[in-house]
Amino acid sequence: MTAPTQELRPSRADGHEPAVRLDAVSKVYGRELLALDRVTLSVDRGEFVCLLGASGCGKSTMLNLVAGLDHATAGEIDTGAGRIAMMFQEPALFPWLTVSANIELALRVTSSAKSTTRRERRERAAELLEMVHLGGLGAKRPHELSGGMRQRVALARALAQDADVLLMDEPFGALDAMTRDLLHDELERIWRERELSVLFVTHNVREAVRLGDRVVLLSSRPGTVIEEYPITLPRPRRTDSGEVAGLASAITDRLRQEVLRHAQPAQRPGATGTGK
Amino acid sequence: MTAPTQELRPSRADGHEPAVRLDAVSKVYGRELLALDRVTLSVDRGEFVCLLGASGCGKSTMLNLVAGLDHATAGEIDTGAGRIAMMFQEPALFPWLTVSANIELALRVTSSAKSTTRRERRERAAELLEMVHLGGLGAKRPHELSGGMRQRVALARALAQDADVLLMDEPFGALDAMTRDLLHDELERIWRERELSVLFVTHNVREAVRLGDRVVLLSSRPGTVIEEYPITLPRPRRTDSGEVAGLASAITDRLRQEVLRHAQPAQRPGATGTGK
Amino acid sequence: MTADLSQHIAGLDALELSHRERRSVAARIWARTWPMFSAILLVLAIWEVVVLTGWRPEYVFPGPVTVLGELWNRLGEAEFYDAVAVTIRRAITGFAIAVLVGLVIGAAVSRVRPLRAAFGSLITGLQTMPSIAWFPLAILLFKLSESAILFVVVLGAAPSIANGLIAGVDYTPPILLRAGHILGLRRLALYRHVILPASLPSFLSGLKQGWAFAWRSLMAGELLVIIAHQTSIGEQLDNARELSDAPGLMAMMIVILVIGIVVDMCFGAADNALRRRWGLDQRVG
Amino acid sequence: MTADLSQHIAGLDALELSHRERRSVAARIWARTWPMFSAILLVLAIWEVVVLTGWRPEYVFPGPVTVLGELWNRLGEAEFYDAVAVTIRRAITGFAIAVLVGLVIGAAVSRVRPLRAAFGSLITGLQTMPSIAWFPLAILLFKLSESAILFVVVLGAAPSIANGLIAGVDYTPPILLRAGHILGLRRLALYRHVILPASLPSFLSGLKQGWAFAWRSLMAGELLVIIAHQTSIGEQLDNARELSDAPGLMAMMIVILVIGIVVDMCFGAADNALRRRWGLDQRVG
Amino acid sequence: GGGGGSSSGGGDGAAKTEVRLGFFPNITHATALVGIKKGFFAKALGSNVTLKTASFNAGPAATEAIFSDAVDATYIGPNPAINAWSKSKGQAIKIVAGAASGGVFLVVKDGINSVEDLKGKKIATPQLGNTQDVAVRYYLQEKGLKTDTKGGGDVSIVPQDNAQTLQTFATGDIDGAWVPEPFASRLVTESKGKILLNEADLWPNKQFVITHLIVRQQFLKEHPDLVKKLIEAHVESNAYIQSDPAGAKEAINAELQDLSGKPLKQEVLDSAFKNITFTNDPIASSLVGSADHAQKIGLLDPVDLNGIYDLTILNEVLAAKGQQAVSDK
Ligand SMILES: Nc1ncnc2c1ncn2[C@@H]1O[C@H](COP(=O)(O)OP(=O)(O)OP(=O)(O)O)[C@@H](O)[C@H]1O
Ligand SMILES: Nc1ncnc2c1ncn2[C@@H]1O[C@H](COP(=O)(O)OP(=O)(O)OP(=O)(O)O)[C@@H](O)[C@H]1O
Ligand SMILES: [Mg+2]
Ligand SMILES: [Mg+2]
Repeated sequence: MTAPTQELRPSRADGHEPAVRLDAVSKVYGRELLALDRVTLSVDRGEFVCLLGASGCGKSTMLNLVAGLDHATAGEIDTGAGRIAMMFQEPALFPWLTVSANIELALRVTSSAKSTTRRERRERAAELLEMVHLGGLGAKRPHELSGGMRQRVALARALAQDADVLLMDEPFGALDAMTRDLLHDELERIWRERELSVLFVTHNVREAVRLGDRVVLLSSRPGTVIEEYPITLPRPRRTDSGEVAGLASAITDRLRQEVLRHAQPAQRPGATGTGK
Repeated sequence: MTAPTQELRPSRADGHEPAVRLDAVSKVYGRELLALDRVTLSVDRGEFVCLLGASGCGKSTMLNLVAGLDHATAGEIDTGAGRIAMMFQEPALFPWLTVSANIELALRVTSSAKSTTRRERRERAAELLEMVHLGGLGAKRPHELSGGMRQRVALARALAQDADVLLMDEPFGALDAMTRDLLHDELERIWRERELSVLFVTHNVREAVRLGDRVVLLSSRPGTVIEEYPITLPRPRRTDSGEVAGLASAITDRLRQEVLRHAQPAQRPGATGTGK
Repeated sequence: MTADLSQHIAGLDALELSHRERRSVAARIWARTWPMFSAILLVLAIWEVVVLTGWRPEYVFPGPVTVLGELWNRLGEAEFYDAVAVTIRRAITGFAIAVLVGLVIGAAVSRVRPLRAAFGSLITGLQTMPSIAWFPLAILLFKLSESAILFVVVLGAAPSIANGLIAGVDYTPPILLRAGHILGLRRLALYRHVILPASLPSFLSGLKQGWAFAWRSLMAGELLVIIAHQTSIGEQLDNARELSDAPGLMAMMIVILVIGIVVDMCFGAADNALRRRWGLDQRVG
Repeated sequence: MTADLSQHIAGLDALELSHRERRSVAARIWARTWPMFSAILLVLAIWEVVVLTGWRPEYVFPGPVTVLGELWNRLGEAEFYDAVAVTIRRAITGFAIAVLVGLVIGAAVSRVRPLRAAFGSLITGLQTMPSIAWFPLAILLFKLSESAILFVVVLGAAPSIANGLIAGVDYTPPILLRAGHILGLRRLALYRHVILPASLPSFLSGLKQGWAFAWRSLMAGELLVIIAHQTSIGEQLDNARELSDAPGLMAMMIVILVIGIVVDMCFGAADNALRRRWGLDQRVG
Repeated sequence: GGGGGSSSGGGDGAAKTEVRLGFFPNITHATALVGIKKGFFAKALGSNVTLKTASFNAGPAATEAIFSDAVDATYIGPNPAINAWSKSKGQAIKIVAGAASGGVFLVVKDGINSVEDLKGKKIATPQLGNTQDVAVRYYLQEKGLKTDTKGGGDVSIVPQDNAQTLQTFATGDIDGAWVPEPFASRLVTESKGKILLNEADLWPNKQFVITHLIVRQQFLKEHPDLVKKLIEAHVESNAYIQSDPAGAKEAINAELQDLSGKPLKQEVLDSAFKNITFTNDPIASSLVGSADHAQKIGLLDPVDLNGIYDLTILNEVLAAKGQQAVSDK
């Protein structure tokens, strides 16, 4: 089931331009913290790629680079002409706007929606809120919501953008299993309908297998791609199905090795995992 | 395996005072949002209670009430004389302090540690950082850490407080499965050693079963206790063991019912889940 | 369930909310005003005691009775209200212009890097320039007109407002900037939808400081020229001083204080509204 | 792995970091100063052009050459340096006292609710009081001494500093307050370890505004008392105006501007350090 | 050279319809106060020209206004006039008439009975380098007492604003003051000061200028007719003050009440009024003498006051009224 990167890549680069392409991308923070080390990865159009990796291995960094929020220290990133939407690891809602207004702002900027009226936007925002099971809470302010509710608003806002590429950083981390399942279905539906390209960071291996066309494993600091798993299970998949569980446990094992390799030095005081 | 609240309670109230006791506690936000509805719950000394519930059902609210950060609208809360430590849903680190200083501040305030010197505190902070696998990162500032790393610093800070009652709000939400496993072990060890009473909020049912002496299920808005499961599996338990998985799936089913009950109205526009 | 719920809340209401409600009608106003009243009484008492000790002769340091009497006299004169009206009109006009100028300058300087390097520090430099230094230029540009006074007021207040905005921009949480950037907001749109609202608290405190600068500059500026028998607070204050009219001076100081306090309360109300909306009013315990 | 890593970073260094490094020695200073130099040149050029058009006679609106010549003359006189030294000493002393007073008042008012209700708005009220209104009181209290000047300066600056602190306290994120509370920090300790550092940005901007107030009050206050053998910037500025000495006035204005700019740069450096430490300097794109 | 400025904004040019006149709300400016209150200026200018008045609280603002073409003429003290003349190198203004003389006193507190007693005392003056400041320093120098511009020497000279002088004298922070009316009278009546010296005693004929009327040179050149009308009103006003002191005092207080909301106390007004002579003679000798003194004690760079006066119109007006001509020497 595990297939090394080399074998996989050629089969994907067969003709059409990928939606996102990272070519030997490295990122150094400050003077000496190497967060990403020559990462090469591409996401095809309409592909759903899940990113797995230990805490602090550089997943968020990678998403920031792809989104153009930060500059790579070396290497090249190409996102073509597609519009990019992103869900941050934190909800990052605007505290001065109501929940609905947060989403409306995204709708307003979206070029295709420029001509929409205010009322249309409000209705669309209400629909999106219904979709994330927050119907009727549009008038609340972000601080009046629970952690998971905020995360769902952020999801609604990202979906409101109507982008071609969707970057998601642990979007369902603060949700209970059931709400998560429901949102998996919604996300999959939208991904299909809109033919989105998705780069999806998660710590939940089952979630990755449930959603992804491909699961990419990053090593710990510095982050590099160590493994890619194409997921060929037929959709719709269920998180609690045996196949998903099986595949997930195989990936988990590989991940476990990786995390352990990194976690080891921490037991010995003095030897640190940073590039010092 | 499921046991209704009534049967369980008497067996627990047999003589000694609980560490935390909530008696018919209700919480109304603003004018009409009933977040908690007559919640009655107690955590014995040295007990590890896990709290499960849908997103937005009032778990964080409950922890805030217990911690004395907010006032209950009705009902009584008794936390005895024990010191309370809390890990918030967000890391809530002080951005102006280094990682180490954040932890040292907690050490400094702890009464038993009043007489410690600065150097001792620094060493202790370094130990705690090692424990959460962040050895050598003490000099960093919070904004230089990844989401999961910040969460672990918050954990270290909470543990540094040396409290009798530990309230944890999704403490491992942003961590990969492996790091999470390692930290489960650490937490269990410390809980035993210090005879902590823990109230632990999570969305990961397995995690709850892995760690808890008892798992409490909250219904959706308004939050009420709908079920309590004593977990009698022998320790040490393993998250991926069959027994844990079995018990977890039973609890998940019950939770699923509850979440579905709540999620339903959201499909019909107009009917909202708030108390409007 | 919904019915049950609202019933339950109604029950809680009876317990708690309505109690709070009742408090909010009379007692809350009282709770907000008694400290002020007692503070005023305290100050008056101390003042009277100092005067009674005979520390300084009454004509140099008059007691509260004299001063309040003088104030009462002035309150009885139509001229006083003219003065207040003239000064407040000038203050509001000047402040409004200063807000506009400050906003534009602050916006430009905070976001355009070369502008900031070029003029950033100049703003504080201008802020420290005493009003009298501008008088010759004001007269040169605007002759002896109301505009000359406004010029001095704007030069006094605009830097403060710009600085408030710049500080707000500088301390906008990067994550919100990133969120705005991802939403496709750029330049002006980013400014309008993210940076400006995020800077609001700091901008508000800049406005408050700007008001103080505007008012002080106005007090000085009103001495620059007295146009066709138009009296003003600044002029009356200076007259009282020129005439060594201690009770008159103190009466005018009280007037200025009261106006300042009223304005502060307006800013305070705006500030509280803002904090409530942002959820910053949740206090611990 | 560590060796490999540092090697790799060394490779990146060659590509990027060292490049950045090299920039930071000379080019970065240049990048920070050229806009300022061009701004100065631009201003001088516009000024000269306006003068050349003969808009106003030279004795009313002298050109840059005259003014800079006058400045140069003054720079050649020992008296000028005495004046600057005296004024700066007073400014620093007064400001230091004002910071202390402002801190204490701000801390008390921001946390003790009745105090706030009683005196909160008074702070802005005091801020709007023009310096001249305090002169009689200053002299009553301190006679004709340096302390009278400092009194005016402190009364000018302290409210601003207190207001900055109060604004900072009001906008402290509630989650940090809660975190502090949970850590067992109460009252003074909470203040010291959480509220004060969280308010630092706002406090810093209050300090900056306070400096401007202090300086302006000082310029006015220096006319209050002319103490034996001490000349001062405020006095020289006023003398230039009394003597209708336009070049002298403008030269002194330049001196005040330059001092203001230098002070702003100090605040700016503190501000940048703070923002870097807090991670607020990460900009987008 | 006519000021060099273009005739922008202010209404210079052929059809001038308003004259802008400045003055201070001050008893030494009684000529203006009475002239305005009694309508002498308005009457003289006729119905086609309106009078716009501006009151200043100090000399610099008046000078700035003259320089900036914001007023056409203003009443002003000798010092700002000299400054305006010297800073503009004789281009900005002309003195066209005198207004008042005298009314400056050295008031001291009890226990000081002679000049010798001033040693080691603090004496206030209104402003460093102004007429009174120069006068006191020159006087002390003549009497062998040293002073310097920084408050040192045998007698400490403290330049401060007159209002502050009232306060500091009352609280005993200063021992005396060399001040003009009405402050001299106020020090006497309110703070029990006593007059040690009348400055008039130091001048020939006991006359020295305290207020005069200056006009912009350009205005003078372009509208000599209007200047003449102003001077006619000025002369009429002074004549009225001399002929009907009671009515003049009433007018003065009424105008002060209008301007600053507070009239002078009757006793202060009486005493001050008595001490000032309202005269059309600019007493040129005292201006030159004062400048000379200022140069001698190092407070003024050498300045050539030749040409600062243009009294031809005044003398025309006086001649028409059958009065004696005044001299600019
Ligand atoms: N702004 C920054 N400055 C300095 N170092 C940073 C910065 N942001 C991230 N890092 C470092 O880069 C590494 C990768 O961080 P990143 O946030 O990408 O991790 P992550 O994979 O998203 O982890 P997590 O799963 O915990 O969110 C970490 O070691 C972190 O300390
Ligand atoms: N400060 C507040 N003001 C108003 N309503 C609030 C506030 N805090 C929470 N609520 C509401 O109370 C309810 C419970 O919130 P709480 O944060 O306790 O949920 P939670 O169980 O922690 O959810 P999650 O798992 O998503 O964190 C939610 O409906 C939320 O909207
Ligand atoms: Mg991350
Ligand atoms: Mg929560």
